[in-house]
Amino acid sequence: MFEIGLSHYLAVAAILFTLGVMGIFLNRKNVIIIMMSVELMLLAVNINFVAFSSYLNDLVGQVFTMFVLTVAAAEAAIGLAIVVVFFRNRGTIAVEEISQLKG
Amino acid sequence: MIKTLDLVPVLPEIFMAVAGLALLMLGVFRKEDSTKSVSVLVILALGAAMVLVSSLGGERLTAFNGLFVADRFAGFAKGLVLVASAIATAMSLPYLEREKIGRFEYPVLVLFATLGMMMMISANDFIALYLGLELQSLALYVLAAYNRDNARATEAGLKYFVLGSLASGLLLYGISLLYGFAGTTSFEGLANLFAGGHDHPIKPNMGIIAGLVFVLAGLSFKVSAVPFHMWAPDVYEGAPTPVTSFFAVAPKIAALCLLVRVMTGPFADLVEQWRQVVTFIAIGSMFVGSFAAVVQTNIKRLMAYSSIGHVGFVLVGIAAGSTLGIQGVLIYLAIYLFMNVGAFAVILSMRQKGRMVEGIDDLAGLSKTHPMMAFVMAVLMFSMAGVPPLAGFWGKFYVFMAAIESGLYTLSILGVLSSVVSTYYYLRIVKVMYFDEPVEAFDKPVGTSMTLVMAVSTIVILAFTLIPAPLVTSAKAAAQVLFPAAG
Amino acid sequence: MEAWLLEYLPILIFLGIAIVISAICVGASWIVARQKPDTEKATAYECGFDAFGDARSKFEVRFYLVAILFIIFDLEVAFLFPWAVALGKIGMFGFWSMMVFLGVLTIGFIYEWRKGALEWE
Amino acid sequence: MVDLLTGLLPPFVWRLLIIVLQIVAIVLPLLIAVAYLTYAERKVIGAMQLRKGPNVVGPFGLLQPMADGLKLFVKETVLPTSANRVVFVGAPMLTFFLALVAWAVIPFDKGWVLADINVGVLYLFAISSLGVYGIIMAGWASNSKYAFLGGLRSAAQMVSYEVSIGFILISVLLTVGSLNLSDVVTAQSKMWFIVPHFPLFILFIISGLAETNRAPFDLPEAEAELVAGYNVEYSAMTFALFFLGEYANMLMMGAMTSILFLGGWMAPFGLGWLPIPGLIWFVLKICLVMFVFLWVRATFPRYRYDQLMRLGWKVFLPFSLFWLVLTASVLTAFGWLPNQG
Amino acid sequence: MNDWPLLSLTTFLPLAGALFILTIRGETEVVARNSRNVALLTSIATFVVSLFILAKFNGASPDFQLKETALWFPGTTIAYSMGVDGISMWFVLLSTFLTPICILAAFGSVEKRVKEYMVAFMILETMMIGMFCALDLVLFYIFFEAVLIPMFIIIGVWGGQRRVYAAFKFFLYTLLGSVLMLIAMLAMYFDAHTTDIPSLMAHSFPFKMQLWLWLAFFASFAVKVPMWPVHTWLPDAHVEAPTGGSVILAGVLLKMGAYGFIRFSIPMLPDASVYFTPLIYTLSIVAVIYTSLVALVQDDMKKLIAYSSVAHMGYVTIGIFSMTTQGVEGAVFQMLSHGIVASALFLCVGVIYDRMHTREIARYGGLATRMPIYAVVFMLFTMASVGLPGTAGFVGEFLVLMGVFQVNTWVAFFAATGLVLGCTYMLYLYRRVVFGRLTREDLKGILDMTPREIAVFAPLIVLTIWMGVAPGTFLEPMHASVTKLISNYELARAAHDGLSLAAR
Repeated sequence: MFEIGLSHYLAVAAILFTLGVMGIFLNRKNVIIIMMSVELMLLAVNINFVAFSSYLNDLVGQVFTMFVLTVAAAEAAIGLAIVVVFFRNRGTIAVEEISQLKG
Repeated sequence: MIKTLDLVPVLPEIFMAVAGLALLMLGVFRKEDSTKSVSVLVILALGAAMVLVSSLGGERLTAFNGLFVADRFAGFAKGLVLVASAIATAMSLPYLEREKIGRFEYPVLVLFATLGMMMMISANDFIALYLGLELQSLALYVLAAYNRDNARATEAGLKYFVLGSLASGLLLYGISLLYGFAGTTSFEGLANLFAGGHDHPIKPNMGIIAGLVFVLAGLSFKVSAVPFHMWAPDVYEGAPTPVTSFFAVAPKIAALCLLVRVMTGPFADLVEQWRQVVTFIAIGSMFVGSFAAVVQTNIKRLMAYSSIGHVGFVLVGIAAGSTLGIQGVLIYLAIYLFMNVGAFAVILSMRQKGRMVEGIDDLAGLSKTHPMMAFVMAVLMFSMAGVPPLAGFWGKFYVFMAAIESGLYTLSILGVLSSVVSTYYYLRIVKVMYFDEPVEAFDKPVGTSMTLVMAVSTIVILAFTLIPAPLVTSAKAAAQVLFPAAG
Repeated sequence: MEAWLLEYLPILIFLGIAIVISAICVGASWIVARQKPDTEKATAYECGFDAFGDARSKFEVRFYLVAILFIIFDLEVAFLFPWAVALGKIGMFGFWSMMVFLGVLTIGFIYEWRKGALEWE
Repeated sequence: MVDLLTGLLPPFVWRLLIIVLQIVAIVLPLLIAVAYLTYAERKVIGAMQLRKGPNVVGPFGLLQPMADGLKLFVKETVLPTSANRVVFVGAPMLTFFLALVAWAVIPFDKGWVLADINVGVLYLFAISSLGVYGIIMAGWASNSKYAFLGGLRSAAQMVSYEVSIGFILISVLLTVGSLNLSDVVTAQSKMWFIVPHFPLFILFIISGLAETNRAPFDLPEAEAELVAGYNVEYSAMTFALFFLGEYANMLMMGAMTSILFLGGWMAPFGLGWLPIPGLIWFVLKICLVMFVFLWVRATFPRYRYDQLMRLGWKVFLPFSLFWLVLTASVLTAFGWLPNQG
Repeated sequence: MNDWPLLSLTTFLPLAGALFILTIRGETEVVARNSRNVALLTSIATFVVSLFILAKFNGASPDFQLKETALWFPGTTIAYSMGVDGISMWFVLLSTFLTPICILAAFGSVEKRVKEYMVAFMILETMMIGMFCALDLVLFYIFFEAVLIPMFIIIGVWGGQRRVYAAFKFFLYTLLGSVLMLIAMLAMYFDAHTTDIPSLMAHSFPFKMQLWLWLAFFASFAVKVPMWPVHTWLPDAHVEAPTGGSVILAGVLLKMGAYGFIRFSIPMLPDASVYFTPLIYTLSIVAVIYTSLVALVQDDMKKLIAYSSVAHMGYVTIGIFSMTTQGVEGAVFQMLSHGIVASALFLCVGVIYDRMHTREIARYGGLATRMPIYAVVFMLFTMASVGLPGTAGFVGEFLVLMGVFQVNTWVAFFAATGLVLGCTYMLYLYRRVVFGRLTREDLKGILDMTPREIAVFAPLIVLTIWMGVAPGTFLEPMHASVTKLISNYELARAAHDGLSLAAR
């Protein structure tokens, strides 16, 4: 039977992470997608932590995952709030519109 | 399993957390507008925390099973951060009241952000590091978008949030790799693994190097070092000015101190591996900070590039990776603190007919209309440019001294050359103030807190050259903690 | 494959079967029933009027607020799960740690309450 | 014979076969139960309102659910032109799918459980959380104002009560010390949790009503305001799947209530000596809870939305949090915590 | 006054004056008058105090004298360490002597923001004096760089049309050079583990390192001297600066570079100095001849004098690197005399600029008829600049030529050519401005020098003639120091030659 090892988890995490980073930089449509990309990155990190934790027989990785989860939630909450106020001011959340400040 | 819980080293943090929560409650239960009283209380709380930090003495204490460490270095850095936050809060109050965006959450958020910074500074494990960093960042995201009815401020908040979370992601990914390949997240554990004295020192393999690079990239984002600096100008420009003045100082100091601790703690023995990266980042930051600032017309944007440049210089000290280098970093940061709060006090006083102005050209002829303000700004600008005998010179002097000691000649030469370029735009401000004809005078009165901040920062900048010993010795003592082997 | 993973095998199979069942339900009906759509039928219902505007436009910000609150509190629950199971082992230290945590959350909750975040109208 | 069979197939495949059979043994009765729950609902409410309820199709109208199902099956599946088709069809499938898979960890009797995983409670909690997605997807994909608003309302309502359900679960878990549902049941061998956690039981039932969008919390499909809520655009089998999923969820709530508070498969009132299998007791308890659900529907008027949200956030959440702290304090103080070590 | 920290007193007295001026408040007119007076009094007092240095100085000793040391930066050897030898003492005196003159000269010409002007000038004086007294590398650097700030302000605020450009160019050019010097200083610190200048003089650096260090120092000093081709900031700065600024620039600031060569490059990096002497010679010769030619075609008086300064400083560098007693003494003497004479020339330009508000040579002519006193004074300094025997200019140039002739005849030859060119452009200038017929209408009303202006020039005239007639007064005290410099250098050079012989 096909054995799933550490490297597979790491590969999945790396792919997800790359997707997340790409999502942030290549996405030209919607800020929400950017926020989802961020979450995807954190998810990749969590996969890494849990996989390592299991591999190393060490709980720290899972503890870290819990913290990352919590912080990710708080981050999402704040991000959502910021997106809402942005939307109220500008009436859009399209990425191209975030350009009032040049740079 | 759980050892005796010694909370003494965490006392300042605990105090701040309790104070923050209490003030939150106070603010929300007070019927009338409580911005002013909460602000004052926050400043008092920061002062009290400072007293607690200093009462810990210089001994190295750990708490939470070694996740948290309080030592001289932490004490020094926390002192800087607390001073910066207190000054920023004091400077914000008149602005908030004037712009009618005063809500008591503002000082409380500053307090929580400061608490996060203190946790960062004292982190002795990547978990603690991450939590401190995020506590700080989350509060800062909100602060950036604090003026919620202003399109630019919310855009700044959004940008800061997106790029900040990206940075957190990079950092975390790096941490996860380090954890996986080294098997621990504790700074001491990692340091032991890489140390030569260990029985089987781990050879840094690709995973660890990759993790290190990711961690560095994440932290570079937080300190706005090149190539991860692009958020800084936009956020500095868009955020409300008092927020910018806070951003420019306290978080930067905290993040740089964190970077110092990470680089000299767990990775002390991998210095050969990270030095090149840090050198590259330092050179990039110094040059981008210098060249990009030349064409700016908005003074807040200019300050952003200026701070990017300063970060580059601080990184020179980190790249040196020696006691002298860290001493230099701390001295630099202390001076940077006063230069920046002073400059922002001037920027916050830039009002014409009740409206805030941000153009560099609005400073024209300031030496005639507000001679003292112009003098302060000139002193600060020359200091930032690193012209002796002002304090800014000594910051640069120490970091370059450390770089030379470590044999980083190319870095030093490029660094001083970029500092010449940066001088150009600092001089430009002096030129606008002194050589140009006055446009419209700024509103009076400037305000007591602003005047006070300007006066204090100018005096510090001028007096440092006369009495350098207190800062220099305490910075040295703080730096030595990080190099126990060197004694 | 490790033994404990095998316990999840039935769930995996169940997932597969459940997907198949739901697909069959829709698919079979699709094939069996007569499909004769026309414009009136396929327009979104709007009390007999022609639909105007995009349905997915602005909606009340309170829904966001609820979502944000939910994220925070649900995560809190995620922390509580392992704590609840292990409380016997971690003793007083664990107990008080969580009490501090809950205390902080309660303060946040009170803040929200006072700020009117929990009011719907 | 058995040897022949085992010899015929490799053990792994054999095992798979058993699992599939077990699943069928869960799903089929479940679907039938769902069908007759609708029948029971109409009958019970009819009785309470002094009506007869369905009595035409088959004896006592017993074939009515079958007829309803058949009718929906042969109806045309209307796909609104403005809808997002994939999501539109996916939403009811997801709802139904989730309603089914939740049963994978339910212990019907001692050892009668498809997957005796040690994080059963977590699994249930996770699956029930996912339920929101089906509704949000339906509301969004329909691209109709009523559906959208109904979906949002429903989602907000579900997540609001999910928080207090979470706290209730934690309180129970504190008393059990395990996330395994079988352990939860066996922990009640001395005393059902309804006794010490009686307020929680009430809270849980009410939250369950809200979580399953049942009356008096059936706001999302409030005919008068929102036509039919998130499923206004649905017809035929897609609608049927929502319907089935909703009733399966109700049964699920009943099962959870039984497991968490009513001792699961265990016999009540010391009747353990009776030769009645645990499964029967379990089913009876579910029926009891279902009856309460129907009873409530017949009795209470519908809540207003703001009242609903206020109840969730300002009453249930603080109270369940308080109860959690109380439970933890009492257990810690008296040393009654499970797995002490 | 035996135990008084004379050097610190001299250095910081002007700063105290500046602080005092800052406190002056009131009507613009009153403030201006009071600031002027306070500044003048302070600078005169400073000059008087500095005369005590001369009095207490023991000319027979080659050592640093009147030393003061105080701990400064703990953890490093950086200390507040002051002291003068026979060479630097003269520069201190030059600075204290020129400042009151500049301030006096500013009485009529600086009308706006007088208070700030005086403050800037007082700070400038502190920095200049401090730089010449500093016996610590870092302290030296501080003063060396700090000069830029007040000078930047002086040029930028009170300067001419293109003052902003000139101020920036001045600042950035000099800064660019000196930051490299800073790096070199740090490198020296880590090689010698001291920043004490006397100790560093005793330390011998590895040859390879010397080369780099020397180049870094050269980058700074060459800009400051200024040497061709990095002299281009000088004409701009001179032209745009107010008269007082030009005077100090020509009189003192230019000497900083050459002083640096004497203080650092030669004693600390002798081998590299030997190695790079041809470079210095070449650049200096080019400077002398090229800038003289450029000066010939200038139609702006200040620019012409500025270029002449570059040429004169060319002699100075030639003299310093001739490494003979006459050469070095001549160079130092030349610096002093140039300090006096060039300053006086700028003041001369200032006198008529204040009247006509133009520096264009073509706008003048025939001033002798209306301004006889001015013509005489201008004549004296033109002659001194040309190097007429009996004036200050002669002694320096003569000694330099003598010194360099012993070492390299070709260099001496070209330098002498420069002298001839120098005569040409100076006399040409004088002829065009002072002689000829007074044709222009607006010049007909021009008035001769006021008593204040005469008072400004009087000490300069006295000194110019004194230096020309009795150069011994100035050469005696520096002799011991110069001899020590040369002997140390010879030792090092011998060692180096031996080394290179051995290498062969």
